[in-house]
Amino acid sequence: MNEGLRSELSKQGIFTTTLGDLYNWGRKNSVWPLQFGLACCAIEMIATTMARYDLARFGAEVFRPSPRQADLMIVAGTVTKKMAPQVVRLYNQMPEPKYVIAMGACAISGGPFKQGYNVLKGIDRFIPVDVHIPGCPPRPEALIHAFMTLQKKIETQQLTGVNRPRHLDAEAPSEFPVPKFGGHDLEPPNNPAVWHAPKLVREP
Amino acid sequence: MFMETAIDTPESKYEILPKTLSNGEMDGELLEVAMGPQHPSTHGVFRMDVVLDGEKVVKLKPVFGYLHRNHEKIAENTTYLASMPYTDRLDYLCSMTNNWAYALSVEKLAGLQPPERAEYIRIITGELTRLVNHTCLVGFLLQDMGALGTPLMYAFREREMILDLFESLSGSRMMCNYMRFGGCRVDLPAGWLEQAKRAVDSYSGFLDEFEKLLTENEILVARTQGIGVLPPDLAVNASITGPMLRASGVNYDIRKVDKYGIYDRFEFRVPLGDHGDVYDRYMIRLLEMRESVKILNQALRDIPAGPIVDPKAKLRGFRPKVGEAYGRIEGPKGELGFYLISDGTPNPYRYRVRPPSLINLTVLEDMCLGQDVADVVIILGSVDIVLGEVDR
Amino acid sequence: MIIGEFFRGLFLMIWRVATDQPEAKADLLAVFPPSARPVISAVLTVSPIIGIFATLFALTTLLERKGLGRIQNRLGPNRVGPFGILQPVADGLKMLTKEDIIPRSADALVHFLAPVVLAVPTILAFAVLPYGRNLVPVDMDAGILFFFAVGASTELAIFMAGWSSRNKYSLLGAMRAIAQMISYEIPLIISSVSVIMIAGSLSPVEIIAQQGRYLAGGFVPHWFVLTPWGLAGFIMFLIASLAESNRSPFDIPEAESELIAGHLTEYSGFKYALFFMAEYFGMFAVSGLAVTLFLGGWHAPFEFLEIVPSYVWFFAKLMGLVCLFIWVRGTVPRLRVDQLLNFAWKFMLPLSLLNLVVAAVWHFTAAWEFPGAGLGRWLLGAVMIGVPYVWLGRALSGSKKITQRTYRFAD
Amino acid sequence: MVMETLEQIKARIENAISGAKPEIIPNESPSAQRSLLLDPAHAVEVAKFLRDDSQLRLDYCSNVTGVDWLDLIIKEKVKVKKVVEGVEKEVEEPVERKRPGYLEAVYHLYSMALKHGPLIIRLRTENRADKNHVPSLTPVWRGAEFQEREIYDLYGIIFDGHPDLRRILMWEGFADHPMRKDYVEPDDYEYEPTPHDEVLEKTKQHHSPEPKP
Repeated sequence: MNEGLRSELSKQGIFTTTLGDLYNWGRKNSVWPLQFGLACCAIEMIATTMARYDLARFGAEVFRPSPRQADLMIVAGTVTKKMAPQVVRLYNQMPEPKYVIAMGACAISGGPFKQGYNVLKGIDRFIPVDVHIPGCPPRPEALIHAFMTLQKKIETQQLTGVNRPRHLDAEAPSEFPVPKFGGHDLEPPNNPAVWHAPKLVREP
Repeated sequence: MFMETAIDTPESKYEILPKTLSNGEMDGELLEVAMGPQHPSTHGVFRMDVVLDGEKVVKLKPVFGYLHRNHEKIAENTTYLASMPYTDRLDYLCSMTNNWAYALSVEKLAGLQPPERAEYIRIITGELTRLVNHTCLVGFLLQDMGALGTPLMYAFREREMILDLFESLSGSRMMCNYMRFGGCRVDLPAGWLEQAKRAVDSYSGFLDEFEKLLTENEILVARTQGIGVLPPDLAVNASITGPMLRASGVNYDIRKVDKYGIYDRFEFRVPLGDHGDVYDRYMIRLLEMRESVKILNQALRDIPAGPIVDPKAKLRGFRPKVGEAYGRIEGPKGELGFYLISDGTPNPYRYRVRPPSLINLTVLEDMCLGQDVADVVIILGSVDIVLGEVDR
Repeated sequence: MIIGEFFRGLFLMIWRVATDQPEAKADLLAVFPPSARPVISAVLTVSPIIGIFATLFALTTLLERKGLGRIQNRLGPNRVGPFGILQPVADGLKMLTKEDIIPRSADALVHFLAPVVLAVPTILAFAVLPYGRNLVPVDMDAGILFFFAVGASTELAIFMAGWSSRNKYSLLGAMRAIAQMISYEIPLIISSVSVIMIAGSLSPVEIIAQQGRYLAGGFVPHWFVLTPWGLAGFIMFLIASLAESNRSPFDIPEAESELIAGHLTEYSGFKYALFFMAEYFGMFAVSGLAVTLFLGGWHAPFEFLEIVPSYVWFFAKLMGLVCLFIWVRGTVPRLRVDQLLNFAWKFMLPLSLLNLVVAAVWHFTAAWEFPGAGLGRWLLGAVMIGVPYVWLGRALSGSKKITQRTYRFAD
Repeated sequence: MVMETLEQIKARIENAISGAKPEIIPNESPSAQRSLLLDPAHAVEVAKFLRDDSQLRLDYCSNVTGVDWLDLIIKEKVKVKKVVEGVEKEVEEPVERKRPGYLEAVYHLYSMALKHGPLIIRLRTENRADKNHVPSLTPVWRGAEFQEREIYDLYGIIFDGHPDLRRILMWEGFADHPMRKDYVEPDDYEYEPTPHDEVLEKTKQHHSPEPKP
């Protein structure tokens, strides 16, 4: 059914939907986050669920303490090298479909603590991230915006074809290797399947 | 037995320990549980390796470092002023007092004296921070006790009002980066004092409401009284500070002892507990909030006009003389100190944070032994830790 | 022809149900051959029950989230459909399509069976509740006994879940659940025994029939909750049923801040949804029983309101109790395991046994005929249960040295 | 209450504990917080004395920290007698003296009973490599427990007599002591948006410059 026919029908009071749209609608409106905070941003994440900002309006106040029941991991704060394996493991323990929001500068890139010897320079070195929120820490409104961005992303996903989401692609991995503690650094320091160093373009 | 093989978490030490009777025979098994680093009640990324006999705790070892983000190393590689925003992120619930402690230490090191108005602003923002911290702590404590968010929601509602004040003052809700060596960054915006007065005036009403909801709740009383008792001599020897120390009955408040800033001008009392259990720690914080409201009322009444920065202080090329200084304040969580060694360069040679949260955890095992798992959670909650400060 | 008969029967059935008439299914069943009638009859009975309670479950989750939101002065879900009414649908869709994980080291069979074993008895318990005048799925003489018998098997399911997950938190949760549910089963049953004694019947229909009279010109219903033993029994029944359905402040088996999610820690997707549903179904069932035993079942509060269809009253009372549960959940912190068990064995059990004596006294003083006898009976019962309540409460809290404290101040 | 001066305390320590040789470390900065250097052999005894002495009662060990002092080359001019052109003369000559590096543990002591302080005591190791032992003061003040563990973790000072000396912040199996001044970080600067000199050098090792068309 094409878009024109569908809008014509809806004008007549007949709503049509496809199974895929229904699936996306269900996923989009019931994103339960994992109750998981790392650092400063976690407080703003909590503030987002509180009375003034009320993430519950989107049906997302069901913070699940167990990764098995969660859909969304909000990586809120600095991921240290000591914590990174646990973060990856938690991600692996979540059932598909699962999403990741990297909240705050630290989770994106190490942020202000980038120079630290124990700071992972961005969680996207190990797991795929759906939405990045800049800020240190981002305001609750920014988290809500990221949440809505994620909803939009889910809504527009094609369930078949090359652009289908990762969890519907049998080839794509659902679990990612957990890094090990080495003598000086994590081993490996990043997951090359997920992340590669950006190209350095600098004026001479 | 069915628990012998480990779950696929190589890092956690899931193992069965033999439990021996007095005659040396094996009797049952002890259960070792790693609570954390991701656990709803550990207030961040903190791990407790707990050995349980049934539900009773027989051993508890805290494991730190999951948020060790090298604050001290970074600070030693940058200028004095550039560390100021990092101090915000130490104890991320109370950035103002962190700023204050750092500014105080540098002022000691460099011999600066903030002007009167700046001292007043520091006291106002510092006490507001104490209100924020204690309110949130009580909310989190009740959350740990299973009150499903309602007290926390009320606490955060009040927190937002104070955060509005901080935001209009410094431009940021949580990470204020407001104080400077020898004063404060900007002067109060127009109308700020009136807004602050309104917030402070409504706060006693909120505290009454909060106490009505909680303090005499029978379940709260039954869950907290006699739990996690900390005797005063152990508290002193283990360098416990802040409300936790005073709940054990030791009269030591740095605002009174050091009289830093201009605290000697204000009239306030230091509440002391007699039992040193979770209930006392909870009550001491509530009483401290009432005293803070008193201080705030006096400060908001008396604040003079004038400059806000010491004219001697300079932002560029700030190089303190060779030497060292240790400055400390009574932070909401306890003694927050900064130890600085200067070698005459723009960067500190040694920069050290004395974290109250970490040191208050020294006695965690002592308080938890013999208690239930459910008690461990609220004892930890009553210690009041923020992992940013514990691990730095 | 047959189709016409079928629709006529269907229409008559709906009409009779809606207007409280007996033998609602008769015309519809007559369409079918006699050999098929028992099966068709069962389907006709079961499907509305499951449908209605599933809808009620969805609405209650929304009501709970909205209600908790209002208690915590925020809005609650409001983006999906008008007023967020479609939120449970979205949640359900997502749960159904979520990946189902069985941990590598778990006992796969038991892990799979546990939610089924939990869901079946909670639905079975609905069979004996009278939902309205002439609306009882199975009119069993020993209905109450059946209810408690099937209700008891939920403990097994929870233990299966906790044990098979091979997770330490799950195991601790399961242990707690067993201790808690077995302890509270006893006051739950004993507090309903007083009703059975007075009514002299184990049949829910008979118990409701005995509460169908009105006093004082139709303005005071003859509900058991309005007697001293009934009131005490009702309160104890409510407390015990909170514990039975693992609701706050007795949500110890799945204590979020202590045991992650207790026995549910390793469950994901649809199995988790089943657990979730069974928990709510259990709450409905036990509230339904409370309505039946103490609140006069489907009878209206005032005689002139009996014209309103009876099932409306039943579900109104049921939802009232559910709202009470939500209110409690939003207000109080959680108890500790030992306190919970102490409360069950040292406080609830003696009081509920004593309540039996009070009920017996009530029964034997029915023959009193001096002026003010009714009030005298009432006061006698109230004193008999009230004085031990106060005494026991003091004695127990006194032993724990819980005191009012004063604080010193240093200047 | 005002504490005794550092000189008085030093004299009393020397009186009370034979063989203890505390040394006053000056501090020229406006804070004027001078400190007392203790010799490791008597440190625990001195610490007990400081804690239990009725006039000091330093029962509260507030802050314990490590400091890393690198090898230092001190340039100074020394007058030497030299035969210059047959005449013995006194000539100033630049001499480079090498002060070997050491690690230091600094304790800030206060008194909760008498409400005074701080008294700062320091313990030094002999060098930064192998002779890095100092006695632990945790048996005297339990508050030092985690902080000494932290110093062990980050600086590599070994505290003899510490009840539970393990790494606290870094993971078990981590090889380095990252707060030392000569610690080299693992090189994972793949890119850096703000070009610091040092970082630019590092990035050059990873990236060849873009080929010019």
